[in-house]
Amino acid sequence: MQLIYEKSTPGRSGVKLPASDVPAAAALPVALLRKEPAGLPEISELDAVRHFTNLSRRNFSVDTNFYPLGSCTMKYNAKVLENSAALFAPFHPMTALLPGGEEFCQGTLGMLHELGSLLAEITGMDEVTTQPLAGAHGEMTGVLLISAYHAAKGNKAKKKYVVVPDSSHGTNPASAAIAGYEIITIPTASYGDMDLELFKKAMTDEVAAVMMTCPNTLGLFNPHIKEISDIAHSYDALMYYDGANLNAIMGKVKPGDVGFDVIHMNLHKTFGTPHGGGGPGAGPVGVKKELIPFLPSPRIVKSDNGKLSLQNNNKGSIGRTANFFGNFGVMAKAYAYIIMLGKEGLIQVSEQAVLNANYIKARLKDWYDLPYDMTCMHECVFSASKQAAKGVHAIDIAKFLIDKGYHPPTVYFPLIVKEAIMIEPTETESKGVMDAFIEVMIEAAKQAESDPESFAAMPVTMPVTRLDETKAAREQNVCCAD
Amino acid sequence: MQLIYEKSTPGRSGVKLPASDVPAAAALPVALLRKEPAGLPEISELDAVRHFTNLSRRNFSVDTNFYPLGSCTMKYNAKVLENSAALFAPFHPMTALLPGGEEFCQGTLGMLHELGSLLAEITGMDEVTTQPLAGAHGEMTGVLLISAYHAAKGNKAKKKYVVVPDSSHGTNPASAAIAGYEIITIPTASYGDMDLELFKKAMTDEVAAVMMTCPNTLGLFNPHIKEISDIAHSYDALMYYDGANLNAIMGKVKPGDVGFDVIHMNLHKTFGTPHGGGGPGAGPVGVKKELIPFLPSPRIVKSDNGKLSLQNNNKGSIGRTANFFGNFGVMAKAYAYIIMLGKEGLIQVSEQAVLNANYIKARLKDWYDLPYDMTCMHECVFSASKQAAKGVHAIDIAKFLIDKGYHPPTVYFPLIVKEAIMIEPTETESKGVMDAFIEVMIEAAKQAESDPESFAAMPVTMPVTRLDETKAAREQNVCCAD
Amino acid sequence: MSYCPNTEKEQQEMLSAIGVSSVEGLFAAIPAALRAKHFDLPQGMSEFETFDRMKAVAGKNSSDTLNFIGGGFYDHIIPAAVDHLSGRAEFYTAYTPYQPECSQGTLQALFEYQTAICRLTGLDVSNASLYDGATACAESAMMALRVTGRNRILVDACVSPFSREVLKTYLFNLDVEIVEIPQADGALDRAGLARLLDDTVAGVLVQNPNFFGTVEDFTSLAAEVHAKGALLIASVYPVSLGMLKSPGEMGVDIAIGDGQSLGNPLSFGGPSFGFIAAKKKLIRNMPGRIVGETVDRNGKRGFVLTLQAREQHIKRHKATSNICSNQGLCALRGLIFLSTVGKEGLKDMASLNRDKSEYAKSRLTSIPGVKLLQSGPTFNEFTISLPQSSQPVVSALLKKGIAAGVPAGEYYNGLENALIVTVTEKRSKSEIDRLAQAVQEVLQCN
Amino acid sequence: MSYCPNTEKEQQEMLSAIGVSSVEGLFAAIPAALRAKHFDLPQGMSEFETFDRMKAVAGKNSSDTLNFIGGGFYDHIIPAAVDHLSGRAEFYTAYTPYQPECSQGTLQALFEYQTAICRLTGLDVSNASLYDGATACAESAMMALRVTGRNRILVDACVSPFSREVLKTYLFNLDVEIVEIPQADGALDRAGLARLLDDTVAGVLVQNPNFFGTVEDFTSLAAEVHAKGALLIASVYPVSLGMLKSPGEMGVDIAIGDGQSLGNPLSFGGPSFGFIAAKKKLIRNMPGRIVGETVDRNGKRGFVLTLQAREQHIKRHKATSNICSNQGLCALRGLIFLSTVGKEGLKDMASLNRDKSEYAKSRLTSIPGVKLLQSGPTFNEFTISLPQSSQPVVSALLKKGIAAGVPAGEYYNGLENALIVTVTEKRSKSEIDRLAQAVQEVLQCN
Ligand SMILES: Cc1ncc(COP(=O)(O)O)c(C=O)c1O
Ligand SMILES: Cc1ncc(COP(=O)(O)O)c(C=O)c1O
Repeated sequence: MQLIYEKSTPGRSGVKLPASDVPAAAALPVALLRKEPAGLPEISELDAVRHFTNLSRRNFSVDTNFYPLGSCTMKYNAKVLENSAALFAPFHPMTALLPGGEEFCQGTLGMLHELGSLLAEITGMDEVTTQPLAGAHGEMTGVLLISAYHAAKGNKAKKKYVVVPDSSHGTNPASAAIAGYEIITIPTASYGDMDLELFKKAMTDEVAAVMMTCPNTLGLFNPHIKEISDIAHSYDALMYYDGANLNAIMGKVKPGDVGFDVIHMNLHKTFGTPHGGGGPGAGPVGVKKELIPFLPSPRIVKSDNGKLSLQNNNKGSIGRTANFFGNFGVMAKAYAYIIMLGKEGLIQVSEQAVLNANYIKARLKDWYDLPYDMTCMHECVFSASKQAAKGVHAIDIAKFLIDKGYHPPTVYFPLIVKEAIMIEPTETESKGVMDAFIEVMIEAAKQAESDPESFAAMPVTMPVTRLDETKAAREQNVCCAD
Repeated sequence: MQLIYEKSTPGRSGVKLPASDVPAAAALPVALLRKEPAGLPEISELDAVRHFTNLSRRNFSVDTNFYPLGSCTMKYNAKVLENSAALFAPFHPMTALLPGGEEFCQGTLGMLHELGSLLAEITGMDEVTTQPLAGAHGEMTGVLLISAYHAAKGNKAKKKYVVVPDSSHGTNPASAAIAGYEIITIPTASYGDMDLELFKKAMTDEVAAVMMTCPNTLGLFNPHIKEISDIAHSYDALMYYDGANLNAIMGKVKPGDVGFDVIHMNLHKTFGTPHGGGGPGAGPVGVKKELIPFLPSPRIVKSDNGKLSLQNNNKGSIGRTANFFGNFGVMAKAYAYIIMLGKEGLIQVSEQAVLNANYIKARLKDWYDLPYDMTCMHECVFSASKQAAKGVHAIDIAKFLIDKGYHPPTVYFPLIVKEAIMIEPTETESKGVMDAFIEVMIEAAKQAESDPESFAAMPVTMPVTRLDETKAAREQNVCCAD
Repeated sequence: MSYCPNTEKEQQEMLSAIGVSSVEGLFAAIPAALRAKHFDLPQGMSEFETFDRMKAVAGKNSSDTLNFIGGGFYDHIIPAAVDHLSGRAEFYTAYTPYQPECSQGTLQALFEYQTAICRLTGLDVSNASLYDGATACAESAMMALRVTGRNRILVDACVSPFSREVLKTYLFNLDVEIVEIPQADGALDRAGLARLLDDTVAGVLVQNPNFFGTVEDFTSLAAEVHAKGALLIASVYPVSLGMLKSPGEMGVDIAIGDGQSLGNPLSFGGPSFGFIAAKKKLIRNMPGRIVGETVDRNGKRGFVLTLQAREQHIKRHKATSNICSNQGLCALRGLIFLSTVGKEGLKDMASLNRDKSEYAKSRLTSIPGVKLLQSGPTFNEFTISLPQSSQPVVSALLKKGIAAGVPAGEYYNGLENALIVTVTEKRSKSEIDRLAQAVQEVLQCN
Repeated sequence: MSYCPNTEKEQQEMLSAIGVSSVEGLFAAIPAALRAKHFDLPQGMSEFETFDRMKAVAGKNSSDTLNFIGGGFYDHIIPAAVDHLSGRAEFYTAYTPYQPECSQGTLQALFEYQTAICRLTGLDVSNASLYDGATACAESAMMALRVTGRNRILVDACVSPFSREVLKTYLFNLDVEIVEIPQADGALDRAGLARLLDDTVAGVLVQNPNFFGTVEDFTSLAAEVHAKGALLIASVYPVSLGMLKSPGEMGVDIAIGDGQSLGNPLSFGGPSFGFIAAKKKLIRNMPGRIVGETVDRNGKRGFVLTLQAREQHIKRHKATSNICSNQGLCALRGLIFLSTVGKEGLKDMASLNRDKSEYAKSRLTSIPGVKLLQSGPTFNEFTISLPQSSQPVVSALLKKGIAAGVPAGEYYNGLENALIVTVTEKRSKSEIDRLAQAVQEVLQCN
């Protein structure tokens, strides 16, 4: 397909603007003006509509394909959530920051406050800030909170390290690094969890925090989690919970109850908001009491008479982490999701997510290597090592699936599993859909035996075949020349 | 793709209903109840979303493909029109019919009234009813009005015939037949218009109406149109204008000025409302003064103080032609379209529609036979007779185009042109799009010379190849067995 | 804004390819004397101003009226997915699927729609939609005339007055006699009908639930009608078919109705869609488009428009109907509605409607002087008799923001005190209580 | 409603395939002592009730305030096509395009987005979006630190206070000194900056138009900054780039900003997107995802995520940023906005903004006692000085339904009387007149 710039014709125009009803202003000095208008598309509205409609048709998506992308929780995004968020389109965030402005924003401030309370109850935390804009942003916010906590105790200089298991998501160490910490990585033991002995050895007074997700990225719930957090606390290290995998445990166990002090949630995973082809998400952060003083400002507080207001002058606050109040539109969807599903609905979400993952695991384990063969939570991680021995790698199986109309699972993550194939069906998929997927996975395994060479050419049903990534990285052609 | 019924699983359910807040009623007598619930789909909301999203992807459409389907005016449907119509979703039509109810519907009644005035000005008519639901419905309404006119003059028995040219759309005679008339068909002369001499011979006092479209379905404007209407009027036959081709002449000539007494408009053609895969459209009917007393009831009238009200007791009215006030949502879009484009915009529409059609005609006439080679209006009609001689028929060229990503022009209509290929680009297509289409049409012509056999297998890029229409008609499998 | 994309330069290039010097030259065939003398339309505006204007128009209707009115259009829930899916551009910006290979989306959806209508009505064949419920009445009557070759239609006066009016309009010039059977306490006068039923009758048209909301069983009627060689036509309210005996089960020959209640917004009366279903043997007399299943050259299932020889574009004045554009997108909405609400869902929805309506019935009929008109059962609509004319009551309640019902007296002589009240699943108990309260107050004041 | 589709029967079948007897059995790894003791959430409800609740929430905000506030988010027109196209399910329900063959839609769109950002800013490379304008400031500063290996950042106090706050939050634990240059009459104090600029400085951060609305030319500044081996970072307002000299033309090294004004609704502050563009040589230090052009095995053009070795999922704590999910869909909206408004359109839109703003400026500064704060030119935002504290004036006007501007005193000591007023193309002359009238009235009353 042509680029939209290649469809331009000089002088063609799209949307018409309102005519001016005021006098034209005197021109600005030339030094302040650009020489040429920016080389934006010159196309009609129909050209734009056709271009983007046809572009969209070149994507797989949840609404068109089963999308069992591990760690991403690609559940169905209910359409009523989209409609709900649209209700808030006209509200300017600055209104709330004007003197007397909160009065005019009681709906939006109230929703954020209530969402915080709901998330706190779900995770067992004492207060939630809705400011962070995605999971990684929440992580950074969370680690900064931990750092502020240590600083307030006079331990800023002493606390130098953040401990993460080697199965952790890359954002965990990356976020901790921005927050100024060095990283200690703990290997995973044969039982699929962070090696407890090595962890114990690594712990010292210099550790500021331990960042974990539980279930971890292998989909396993760590039964020693309380012991780990007790150990951490004994060194005055705080426990950070990466909430990306919260979809597995709602109503079953609360991070706050097992010793976690800080948590971020990926509303775009657990709470049914769409992923948008990469974003936006939202990454609210929940904390235990001790950390409340450090939360980002402004904080939304509710007075006894139910009025919401903004508190800007939190003394110990780590400050602002984003422009305004976070990705409000995303939170509106998550809020609608939570009140719609309610208590029983959310428990069912986790139960069915876990049931679905275990079903796929059970059905495929005769065909694919299962490095950690225990009951999984919401996702299961296979290895294509058997197939790789024949020359068919995880990526080849992924391309096979594309040709069959399935979005591939996550491959090559977590990094600790060779040839990883990480499958997360989510609770919104039915047995029928999974059975069809399982058949195709089995077909792939058989074909890897019988005809391993055939994989190299795949996929053949897409607008492009496999792409030359090296060329892309070498040429760095990231912008179309004007 | 599976049928949605084939995706059902007993017990699966989709959207949840609100819980009841009232006591359960006593059951109805068994004789009034159905034995089994209707065999509707039992699927999840996600199943439904995926099913219909994927189904939609099996269509060509204006938003994805150039769609030069002659006589259908497949112009771009501006997105703001969709948003505009949605504003009126909550209004119950019965409200306006309650005693005192008009007061609560001044917006919707006012819009219908103003739309009527705008359409009257565009077409040169004195009043417009917005009740008819599509073009053919407008035709029937229009002919009934004509019949009421004759009846009021005591000529009901005498007036037996409606005259139509053989190039007319099938709905014209079909609508006249419902209105109780017999049809006289006039052949087209070599100059592309209704044969004037034969027309004169056919005219008698028994003719109730002459139904024409101008430009006609060959895309030609009849320069004798005034003469024709004068002749018709001399027999007290009224002139009916099929407004399907109005897109060619806005601001240039008004049907009312050239002697037409009744007109229907296809809002879904000229006024930018989408075709919906077959409907809904809207077919308002405009009339000259003499016919106003017969208009369908209720009529929307505006008093001197600007208040709108409904007039139900029109003595001579032909009565109600549809449930309420017509396809209101479609009219909201057409109204928005007209006020958005305005006077200059609508003139430009017709000019550019005609320019585009003539451009395609000029560029293709060396390749395809042009049975009536004169300046066309908004569409041009070729014949694939040259190609047919090689065994490549209009339908084969259509399938060739499908494989190239173009929706085919209308083929085999008008019936008077053998192997007709009727191309209507509309004004919203750019030269670039048309040039690409022209190249592909030329390629088809060349390939018809060089490799006529190759066409039989086309199309090959679609979910299905050519379908067995005979089998469909024979088996009459129009409903999936339960 | 004209949405005309070509630049001045392109227009020049096109003109020279054509060989004329100006666009005006292309209009030379229109004699000067016939040219438009004025074209008094307003100046155009941007889409933003347009949308503001449309909001202003909508703002002139009152939007917070509490609805207890039906009369053919019903305020039902519409799952959010209906808008999203029918809003797929490939559905709504396509034309009638005349080229089947590139229209399988629309064609399969319409086949599924036809199936849903057949299953709901308990009949064998359905078309791909008609304009609305009222015109469907007319089409079904014309079908009966064609099938039987007779020329009398009997119509129960309990059929919607709008449908009956449209029927009369359609048949006015056709040599047909339409005979109305006056209503009896809001139900079909069976004895009255029996007196008129003979072998000159082409069809008998009834409605269930009828305009007063009364639910009837037409099984025995069907037998009587068939005994005279006539067809029984029933107009039905599709949501009620979640619960009520289907036309097919009653022996009805042709079922019709308005599909608005299936996922189409009220939208001041349209667009909605008409549906028509019939026994298999009537298929060649059906009006409008029909989608049929077939196979492609590789034996793969596919769908096409079929039996087109019935239609105007082939048969011209001999066609079964003049209909061309139908209400396809609304029918698609109906299908999506039925698919998302689902088999059990429609049943539950029907129960919810009846429960709410029965609650309202008990609340309203406990107001002194208010009685129920019909003796038979009802679905979600019922008719009460007030101690005074219902018209001023309705208009007084409207001013209080409640559309309390449809005054039957507007459509039936002798029923000036009657009020037809509709209660859908969208009305809450407290809203119903508010209605009862308000009716009582207004009655006390008058 | 849980949107969990499996029936009881299917669940049983799945459990037996797994070999456990109950779903609870799957949670056996969670020790009993750790189980949730309460889960006090409300009962669920249907989507219809949910939507009603959401409408009630939105209804508690006042929706008819006339907006003259900006401060980083701007009330611009959004072509209807933006919602329709970004609302295509294939765009919004997809994940990050890690599998390029089945994600060419998103990938090509992001490549086109990157191109639009490069062309707008006059720079060579862009990423595929950051969270917002404020976090983009922080990312750009971290980029300067990495590139130069130095540890001081100079920041003009005229940069949005929110951006400066976020910058401080991000850099708090990194061994970095952030030095603010106090504003001078709403513009950069160039002498003040020159005094601080030396070869310990990694980057200088400015904004154009700045928080007061002042428009500046940073061309000479860029030369000065480069002379010290530092990078010049400019935060820009994309709509203004329809008119104003681009960062590239000024010699800026990194341009950043918030993309809300490009087709994203105000939505109480988000989601919007941050953009970042830079000179080509800085590409390996860019944060976030980048889409690059390449070819497939048949030599056909295609797009992939590229230079992933910069990113956290490969480099972990050594990554250029921790960002993973970005704001892709908002960036897509930005691209669609720029494509439908187009080259000339953005220019015209910029003019319209300035014309309206200049009109408002002249109206407001003709009120006795009201003066303009800045001496330099402005775009669509300007700062006036009132004869009294602006805070009570703003709150009095809010009660009259007008958000008249942002009181600068909330963010700058000594500017208690200053009011920053924003006027976009959406404000009509009569609305501006209403503002001027209302300001005059309030000033007279106080
Ligand atoms: C386990 C885990 N942690 C953290 C993240 C980061 O979340 P986000 O992409 O919202 O920044 C992800 C996202 O993929 C994840 O899977
Ligand atoms: C020339 C002409 N007349 C009449 C009609 C009938 O209009 P409708 O489909 O709206 O009933 C059409 C539609 O195709 C047409 O092209």
